[in-house]
Amino acid sequence: MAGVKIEQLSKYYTIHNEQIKALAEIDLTIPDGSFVTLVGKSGCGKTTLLRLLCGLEQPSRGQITFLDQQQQVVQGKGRVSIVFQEPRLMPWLTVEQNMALPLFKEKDRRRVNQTVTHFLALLGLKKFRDAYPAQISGGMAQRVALGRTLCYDPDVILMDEPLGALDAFTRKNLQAELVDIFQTQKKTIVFVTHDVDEAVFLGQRVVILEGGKILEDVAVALSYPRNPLQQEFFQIREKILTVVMGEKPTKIGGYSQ
Amino acid sequence: MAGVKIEQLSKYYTIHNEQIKALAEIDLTIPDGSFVTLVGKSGCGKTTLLRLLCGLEQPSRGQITFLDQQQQVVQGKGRVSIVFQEPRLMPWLTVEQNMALPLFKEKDRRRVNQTVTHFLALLGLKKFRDAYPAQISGGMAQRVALGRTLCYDPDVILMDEPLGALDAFTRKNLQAELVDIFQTQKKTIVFVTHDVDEAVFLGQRVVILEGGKILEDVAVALSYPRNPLQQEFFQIREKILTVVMGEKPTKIGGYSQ
Amino acid sequence: GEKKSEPQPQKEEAKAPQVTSLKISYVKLPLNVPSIVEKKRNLFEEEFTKDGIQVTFPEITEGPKMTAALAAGSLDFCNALGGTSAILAAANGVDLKIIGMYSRAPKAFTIMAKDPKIKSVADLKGKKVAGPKGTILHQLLLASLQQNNLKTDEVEYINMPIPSAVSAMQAGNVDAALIAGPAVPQALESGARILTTGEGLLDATIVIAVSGDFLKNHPDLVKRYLQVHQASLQYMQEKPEEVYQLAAEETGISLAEVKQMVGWYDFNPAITDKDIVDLEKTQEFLLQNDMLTNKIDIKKLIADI
Amino acid sequence: MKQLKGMVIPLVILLFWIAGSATEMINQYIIPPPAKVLQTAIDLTASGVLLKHITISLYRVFAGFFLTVLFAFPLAVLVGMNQKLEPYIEPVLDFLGHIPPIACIPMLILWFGIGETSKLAVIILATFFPVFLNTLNGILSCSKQLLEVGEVFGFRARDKFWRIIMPAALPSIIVGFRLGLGYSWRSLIGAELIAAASGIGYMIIDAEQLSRPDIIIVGILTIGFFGYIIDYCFFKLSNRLLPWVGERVNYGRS
Amino acid sequence: MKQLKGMVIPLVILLFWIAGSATEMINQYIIPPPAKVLQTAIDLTASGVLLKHITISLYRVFAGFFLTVLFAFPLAVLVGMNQKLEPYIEPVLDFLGHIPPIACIPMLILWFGIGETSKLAVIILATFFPVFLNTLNGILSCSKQLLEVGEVFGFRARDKFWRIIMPAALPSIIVGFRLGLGYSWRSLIGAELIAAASGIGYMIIDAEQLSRPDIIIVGILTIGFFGYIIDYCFFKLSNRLLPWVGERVNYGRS
Ligand SMILES: Nc1ncnc2c1ncn2[C@@H]1O[C@H](COP(=O)(O)OP(=O)(O)OP(=O)(O)O)[C@@H](O)[C@H]1O
Ligand SMILES: Nc1ncnc2c1ncn2[C@@H]1O[C@H](COP(=O)(O)OP(=O)(O)OP(=O)(O)O)[C@@H](O)[C@H]1O
Ligand SMILES: [Mg+2]
Ligand SMILES: [Mg+2]
Repeated sequence: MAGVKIEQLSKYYTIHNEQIKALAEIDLTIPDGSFVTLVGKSGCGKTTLLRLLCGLEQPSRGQITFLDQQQQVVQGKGRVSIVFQEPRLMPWLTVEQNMALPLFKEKDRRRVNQTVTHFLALLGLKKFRDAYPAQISGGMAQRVALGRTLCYDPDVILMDEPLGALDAFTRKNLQAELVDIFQTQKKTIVFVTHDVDEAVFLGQRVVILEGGKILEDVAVALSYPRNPLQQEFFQIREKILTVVMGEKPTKIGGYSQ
Repeated sequence: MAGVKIEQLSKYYTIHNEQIKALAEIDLTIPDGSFVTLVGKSGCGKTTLLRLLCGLEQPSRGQITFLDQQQQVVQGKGRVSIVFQEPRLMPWLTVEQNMALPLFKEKDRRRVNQTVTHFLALLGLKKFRDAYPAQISGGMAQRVALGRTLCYDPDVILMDEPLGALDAFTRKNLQAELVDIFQTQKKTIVFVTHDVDEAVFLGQRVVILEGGKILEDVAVALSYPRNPLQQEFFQIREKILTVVMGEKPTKIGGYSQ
Repeated sequence: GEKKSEPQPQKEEAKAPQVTSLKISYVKLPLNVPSIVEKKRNLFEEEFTKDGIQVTFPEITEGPKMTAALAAGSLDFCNALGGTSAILAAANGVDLKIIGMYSRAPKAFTIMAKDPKIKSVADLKGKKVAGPKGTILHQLLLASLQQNNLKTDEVEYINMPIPSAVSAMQAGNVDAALIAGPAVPQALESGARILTTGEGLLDATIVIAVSGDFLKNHPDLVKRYLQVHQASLQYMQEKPEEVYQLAAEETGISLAEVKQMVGWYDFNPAITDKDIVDLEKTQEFLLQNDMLTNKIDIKKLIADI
Repeated sequence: MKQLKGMVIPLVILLFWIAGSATEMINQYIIPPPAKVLQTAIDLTASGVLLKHITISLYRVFAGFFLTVLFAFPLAVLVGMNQKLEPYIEPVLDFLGHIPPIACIPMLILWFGIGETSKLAVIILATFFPVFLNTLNGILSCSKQLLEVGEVFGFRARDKFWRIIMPAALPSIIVGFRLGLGYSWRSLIGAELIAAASGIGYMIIDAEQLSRPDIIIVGILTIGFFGYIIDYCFFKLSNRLLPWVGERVNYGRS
Repeated sequence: MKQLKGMVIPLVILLFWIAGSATEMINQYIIPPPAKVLQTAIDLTASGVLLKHITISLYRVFAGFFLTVLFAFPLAVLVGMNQKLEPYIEPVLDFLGHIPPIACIPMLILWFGIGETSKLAVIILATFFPVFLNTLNGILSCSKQLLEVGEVFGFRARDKFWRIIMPAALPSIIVGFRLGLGYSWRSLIGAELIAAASGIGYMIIDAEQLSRPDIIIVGILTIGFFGYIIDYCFFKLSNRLLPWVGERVNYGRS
């Protein structure tokens, strides 16, 4: 288990000789066992932040520290893992083998099998356990990728739009499952989404990014399971939408959602 | 310009010796110049239908006919193109080159440049015209893929969740742009989405698929631009959600959206 | 030689196709002075270009390749073809005729050893000897063994090309090597010694051969060819110093060594009875060692010009 | 069916050969008529000579190829995984990659003697580069996206290699191995120039020296035949063991 | 800097050579001391002999390689694009791929004479397969996903080939070309066995017959050096012309 402390974190890229500030001096503390959702416009740096958190990129400036429950610095990055924005399945492994991939070190194959079967059922993929990635639909692939990380069972789970390609029905189911996993296993979760409803439904805090900076950090002080028809839920949602959409949300597309 | 007539269309796949009916005897007529949205659970056959329509797969049974405005059969498949569910950009081409790819036959490079620049601006990608696919975010890649097909300017545009990876703000903008393109250029559009709001906002008809069959074909008799806060909009949306979510939508995840 | 574009009047034998080019193999080693003179002094060109015949000197040095090229029509004259190669090719169906002797050089073919304990061929009993199979050198080994009352299987013979054999001897992998040509002085310098040469054992005949077809169709050209060959021998006699210099330049062998080595060679082109006997001995050697299955009449192989 | 299609071109060539020989259009000495070659093939087979030669050559090809893989494969993995090593090793290998092994035979004899070692050295020199370069290319071409998956699941370099890079690089590696096998066979002639008394390469060299083109052709056909058979088995085996390789074109959609 | 690193191993070898020669640990007659080889190299360069040989060999390597590409590349494209042809052509090529070109020299002489044609034929036979197989593999490995993109934009086979398959297959193709270039150089000895009077392969064969190991070593070093330089230029050029190839590992995220 681990919390994360992000200090003055910046990441610059160069595209065609022009510098892009993907992240600019971000300060953020994610306590151990908390559920943070990240929202923001396309290209605002959400993926970059997650990639820095799980060590796939090195910060241009600033630092990331992992803290345990006693607020002690954890050496290394602890067990942090990510659900990528794309499924990234191994084309040569079946759905089942892809999900079992992170557990390759586990000697007890029966336990691996149990875990995998559990998540296959949870994700509605039981019928497709022997299918290859080329044989499943986009939404199924995304679920396999999610299942793979859940099988790995890291302390800090980063998720980059894990439910983005799913229909309303499947999505609702899985949101509920995620809340359940969070509550029973006390994980630290950072969850990127474009769906503000989803962000408010899941997160204890909703962090809004814009142009590589934190625009706002909205606490969602509602108990799980939440009800979107509730007044407070609706208010928080409206507030976030106003921030995300800019000053005059109603003008765009003719409606404010 | 062309309409599409789908008769008794079936598509079977075999996964690990088991037959999967991805599409089962679908009948559907999409008149020339109409905007149809497709919704349905993950794995219900939406992508398969689009792939059959643009000729990437051959039907196991049934047939697809393209009709012109006089209801005459068009030989071949006419100019049908698709925005894939994944961006599928050429990694060796820049954003600009990727968008210009379908126009490679066009001799007049100035016109190509104009078209590309037009869509780059429309999609908010002007700053990234020289970036390679590996240098842009997931949502940007999706926009490039959309732009590429728009540059190609086919008569029938198939879109497989083209706005799925976009934030609310960008999505609203592009929805409005699509409606504009549809209205001014009289395209035939088949649009797959998971967002029921989006489906109702865009389509003249919303076709609901389930297990490879058409569950319901809901007409949306509202004029563009539509207002989601309108009573009729809300009713159609509720109706579709009830069909998609099954009998008891309120039980799942604790709320009905 | 330069190319002549204007058509040449046909002088003889209307039925035979007109000859526009002559391809004469060029083998400068072990020390083929006549060939060097012929090529360097353009003797063939002088003779033939006036008839519109272009002369080329492809460097095909290996006997089997030379006979293959002859059979393929890519070569007209084998100027310096080992007796063994000539017999093997003819016996296996290549239509070739021996029109003269190129050289006899028993001294140029040697068995060498580096190990000081080996003093004579007789000491080779139970030792390893390396050299190219089916050649004069191989024949020399067997003949010398016979002379020393050793049986063929009392030495371990290993088939390899001369350079590899030298290398193997230097590295101590074999006890003796069958060596000819410029490798001999080189090996001597490195401390190896000659156990025996071909002298008294065999003549090491090298022949001049032509394709049978060519001889039938153009006997006059063959005659003129031999005249040029004679002329080069003549020149050798007249201006030895110049010729040795030429040979040293062409082969990279030092002048002193050229002078020493040239004495080993008898370049008289006339085919003597002794030559025929030697060729027959060679055929016998091939037959005995299962390298040849069908015997041919050597005399029929020789064309009297 | 597929095998039958493969026979079309050889049969056409055979027909030309028969016709050419019958009409004496083909030089009988260099390419003897099929009947004679067949007779020679039967004789060599009946006397067991061909079997003896092919057995020893098969051993050499396998041993040489196996040793090549033993050197080239780990080296490619090393260079591919630690790209810091590349500037040290690449130029040397690149230099060596152009040198004709036959030119080095005297040196090989000096170092390795005239036994099997030198012969294997020639085979290794001839076979090394396809195996090395194709393996390296396969490793370097592995999708960074998939490697990152390994990274975030705490894979060590070894795990990444076996579970991600290898399966992804396999098509390339197999091409390298097939090319390598081909060049192992080709190098037999060079290898068996070194003091050999048997082997199919030796048989060909010997036949050349003895002006026996029929034996040369039997030798060439034998090499081609065995090479093809082994390659075919290798291909089938790799498809069996690694079912996804044969269908790699289907990956696309994942 | 990178170039300097590449010199480390050669320098170590040179040191061993110098030390080995000085202490007479290395047989002087097979591997002459560096000083002697250097002297020979200087002599051969000064007299222009080396230049003459390398020029003609360069021409042969380039011509042979060019012709190989001219045959192998379109054939690979043909087989790769029309997979119906594969069962007819593959077995034949596979068969041929194992045959030592040197064994075929008499036949080549029969068909092509003893001029440049036969020499080029030897080079082509030695070079064909890496170019063919790697190109084919590159083409067959092209992602079906990207090909479908071409399909839906109405690309004809030709457009697909040039705009999708080629760029995707380039890393493989370049490996094939590099291997092919290497084997072109290696086959020089075999090629220049056929009635050559010049060329670096001829120089080596000749030196071997003259027992001049110093010249052999100069020849080997020359081949290695020119081979390396050409390969280096080829590599740089392909990176320059096709900037994305050098950075292919970065594609991953697209
Ligand atoms: N190439 C294939 N081989 C085997 N089965 C396939 C193949 N393509 C699709 N299928 C199967 O067909 C069914 C429908 O897939 P499709 O991709 O059309 O779903 P979808 O409606 O697009 O789902 P999603 O919303 O998740 O993208 C799935 O069960 C899938 O496993
Ligand atoms: N490897 C890279 N090289 C150059 N620029 C990059 C790279 N990765 C990301 N960027 C840039 O960094 C910025 C942020 O990208 P990021 O992927 O974090 O966006 P995002 O918030 O995840 O967007 P989306 O919602 O579209 O996925 C973008 O402008 C992108 O172009
Ligand atoms: Mg992102
Ligand atoms: Mg889909």
